Amino acid sequence: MTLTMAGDPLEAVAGIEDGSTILVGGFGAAGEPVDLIDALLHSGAKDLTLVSNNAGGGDGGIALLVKERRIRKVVCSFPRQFNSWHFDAAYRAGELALELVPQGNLAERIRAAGAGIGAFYTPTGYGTMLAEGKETREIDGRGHVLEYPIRGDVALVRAHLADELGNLVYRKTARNFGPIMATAAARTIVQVDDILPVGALDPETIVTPCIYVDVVVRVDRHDKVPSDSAGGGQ
Amino acid sequence: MTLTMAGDPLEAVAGIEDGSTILVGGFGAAGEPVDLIDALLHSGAKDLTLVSNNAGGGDGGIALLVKERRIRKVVCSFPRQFNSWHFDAAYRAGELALELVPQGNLAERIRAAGAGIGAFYTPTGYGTMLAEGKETREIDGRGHVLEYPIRGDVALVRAHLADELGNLVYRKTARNFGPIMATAAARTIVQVDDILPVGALDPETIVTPCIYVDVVVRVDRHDKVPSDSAGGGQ
Amino acid sequence: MTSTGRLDRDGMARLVAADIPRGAFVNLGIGLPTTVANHLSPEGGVTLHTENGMLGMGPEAHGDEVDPDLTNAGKVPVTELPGASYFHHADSFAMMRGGHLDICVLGAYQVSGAGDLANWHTGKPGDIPAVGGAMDLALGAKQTFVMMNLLARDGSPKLVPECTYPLTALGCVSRVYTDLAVFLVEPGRVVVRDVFGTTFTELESLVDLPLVDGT
Amino acid sequence: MTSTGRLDRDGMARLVAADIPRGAFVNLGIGLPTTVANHLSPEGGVTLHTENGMLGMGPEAHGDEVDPDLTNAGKVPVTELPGASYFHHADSFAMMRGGHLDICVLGAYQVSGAGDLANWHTGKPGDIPAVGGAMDLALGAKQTFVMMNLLARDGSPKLVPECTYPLTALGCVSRVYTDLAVFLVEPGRVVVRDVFGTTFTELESLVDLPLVDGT
Repeated sequence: MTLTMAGDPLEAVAGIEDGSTILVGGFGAAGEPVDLIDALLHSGAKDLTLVSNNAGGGDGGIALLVKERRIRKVVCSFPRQFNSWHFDAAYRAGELALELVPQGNLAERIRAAGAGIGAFYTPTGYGTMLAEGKETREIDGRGHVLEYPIRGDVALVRAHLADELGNLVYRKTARNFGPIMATAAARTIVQVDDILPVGALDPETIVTPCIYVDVVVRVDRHDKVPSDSAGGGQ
Repeated sequence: MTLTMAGDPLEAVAGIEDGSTILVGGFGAAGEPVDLIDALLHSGAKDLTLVSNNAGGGDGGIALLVKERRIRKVVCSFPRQFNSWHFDAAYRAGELALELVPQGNLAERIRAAGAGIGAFYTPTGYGTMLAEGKETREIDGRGHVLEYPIRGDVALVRAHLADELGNLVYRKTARNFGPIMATAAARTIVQVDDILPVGALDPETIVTPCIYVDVVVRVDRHDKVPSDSAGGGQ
Repeated sequence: MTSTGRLDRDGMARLVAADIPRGAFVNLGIGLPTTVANHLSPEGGVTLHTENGMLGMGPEAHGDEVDPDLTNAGKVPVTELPGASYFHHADSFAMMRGGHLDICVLGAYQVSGAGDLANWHTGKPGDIPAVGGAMDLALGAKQTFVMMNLLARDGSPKLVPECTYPLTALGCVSRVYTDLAVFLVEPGRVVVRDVFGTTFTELESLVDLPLVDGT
Repeated sequence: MTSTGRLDRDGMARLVAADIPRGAFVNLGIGLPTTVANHLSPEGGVTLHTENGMLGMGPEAHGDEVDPDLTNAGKVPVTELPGASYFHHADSFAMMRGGHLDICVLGAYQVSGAGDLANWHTGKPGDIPAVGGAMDLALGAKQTFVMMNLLARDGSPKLVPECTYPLTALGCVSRVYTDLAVFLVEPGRVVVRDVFGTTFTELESLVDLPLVDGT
């Protein structure tokens, strides 16, 4: 319940144990906590279960965790992409388990974990191979599948700004999974572009209240955002 | 799918049919769409099911709908209050049905309706008289109750500002049930303090996207808000 | 409507765009459906949703407009229109799954006469599956339109009595826009609304389904 | 801790406040629990949640501070502290129900030795029930503290072998602060941590439960 301000990403991810389930935010590059993922790689943690929309592409970030066989299972909606060669190789070699989850079920299951929902019925997936073996029920004449929460030991999230209490705001579609993952992990570690004094964020606009945040680390952006929208405040 | 800008509250609530289920926002006076409720009273609609956190107090608003026996059933978490004499009288006379719902289940069931969730398991209420007759299940060693969505034919919501597309922002704790009720009704009617041009609301701060809004009506505030926080923008 | 020639991809996109009513909220799937946006005029008041968390999406971004924090569901940089809003993934999929979008447009491997859709997985051994938001979109919108060529590369029809590819969702498709015809999938029947460079009789011989002539 | 006198309401509130750790996120129920806020210092870094949609709630508002859009769960006008945030009711109850609050403090009609709570309904015929957020709060917080007088007006103990009033939630209470003693509700036993103006032996005669002396 006390916020830690980490000096660098390596300090931020310190203590992540082998065998942990890690929720990693981002949709493609937008909102991906790249520096936290790199730090996780350097930390040496292994036998990880990764929960993320994608399973990495190219030769950096999540793809390197996959290449180094630090991940034993991926829970995601869209592992295959044009440059997912490390995922493809590990999966085809039988060295990486995959739980493929429809994107909306992934989001709702993560939310359910954060919101204390034991399980929920959804029409998504009903009658498809992704519902095989799952409990089903007809509700109002429509087939539904019973889905359970997805909890993390750790969430790695990227936000735009934090205040010194750990309240967060995001930028544009980089918001994506961050706000729900922050609620669903025992420990939420957040990479931000900047940290502002308490009171600098408008209380009406805070997306992730500080109660969900355990560790914050400031990392300068490597990429360029258009100058008219890079603003400090909201 | 086309937004209507109503000239006054009576026009805004026109067409609400007898027997409708009406979701009414507000927690006490904060966020209560008082002018829409008054207009509903004048409209003459009857045999209504009311879904709201409270069941009215004093001699105005919801309490008058109750007094006039326009409501046949109330679904709420907290009907009894120091000045709920009209509710108390109607209920004791057996002329008003009550479905008492724990506040969190009320909120989550309304959200479920808007989010396309067929039903969900929650620990809240397990083992109590409010779960009598409901399906239960043990999940991870904890008792859960199965709860179903609450949908409205109409939602009456009060927000702070709308833009001309129907995007909404709220003020402080007046936000309460508005954002979820707006998602859960076939027709969402919103009373706002002011209507701004498109683009005047920061896209990062919009709480209710315009897709959820069908009718907007501007009504000057009757009450006074502190001058340092009555601002037009966000 | 009948036409002298088979529609090209652009022609199909133009036709879908023309059928989207004024003021509709629409999600355009990755690939061919994305091109429908090129034929929507600002005056039409159609609002685009992208499942990665935005309503009011603008055209693709170029040059200095490119913002790494602003992409569509295909991870392509896009722009923001006035009146746009952002939300997180659970809220975005709640919008889709709760039935709030008027129309979604998807590509397909196969559509059945009952409106079943197969568009996410070939089912071939060795193929790595990826589903994304396809199952949520197909079921969530008030109407699901499919855009595809009527015939696969091997000449077999993609409008079928029953899908042989793994299913995306049951009974979700209401219209199929193809290069040769537009099909309305109605309860118990499939109506041919338009033909392009072909005839109703020729379609009947191409497709292994009873068709109703609505041209 | 032992004390020479029975605690008054203010003394109970002071004791609860002193037991709330630095940096905790806390919800204070309506009535007696609300008064705990008077004994929390700004330096303690305790953040108050109110279930009607706010984290970082400040003290009661007076005079020009009163804002009809800013109230607590008891519908009393309150103020906003720096670093506060607002959210809608589903998000607010998700915060409670998801186990994110460290402590909630509630009043009670009865608490059982197993930590069952009864605090929302007398169960008398003719009484109109109202539950509000009591069931969500009791189950949702990491720890649920109860504040109450140990004896009802008729002299019967409110710490009981089994609740006779309608239940709020099963096995949720971990501590009971009363005017005569503080009880720790642990698996299989109830420990008396402090007594006020009484003795452990006297408590044993007042309460129809086996007690463990932890004073």
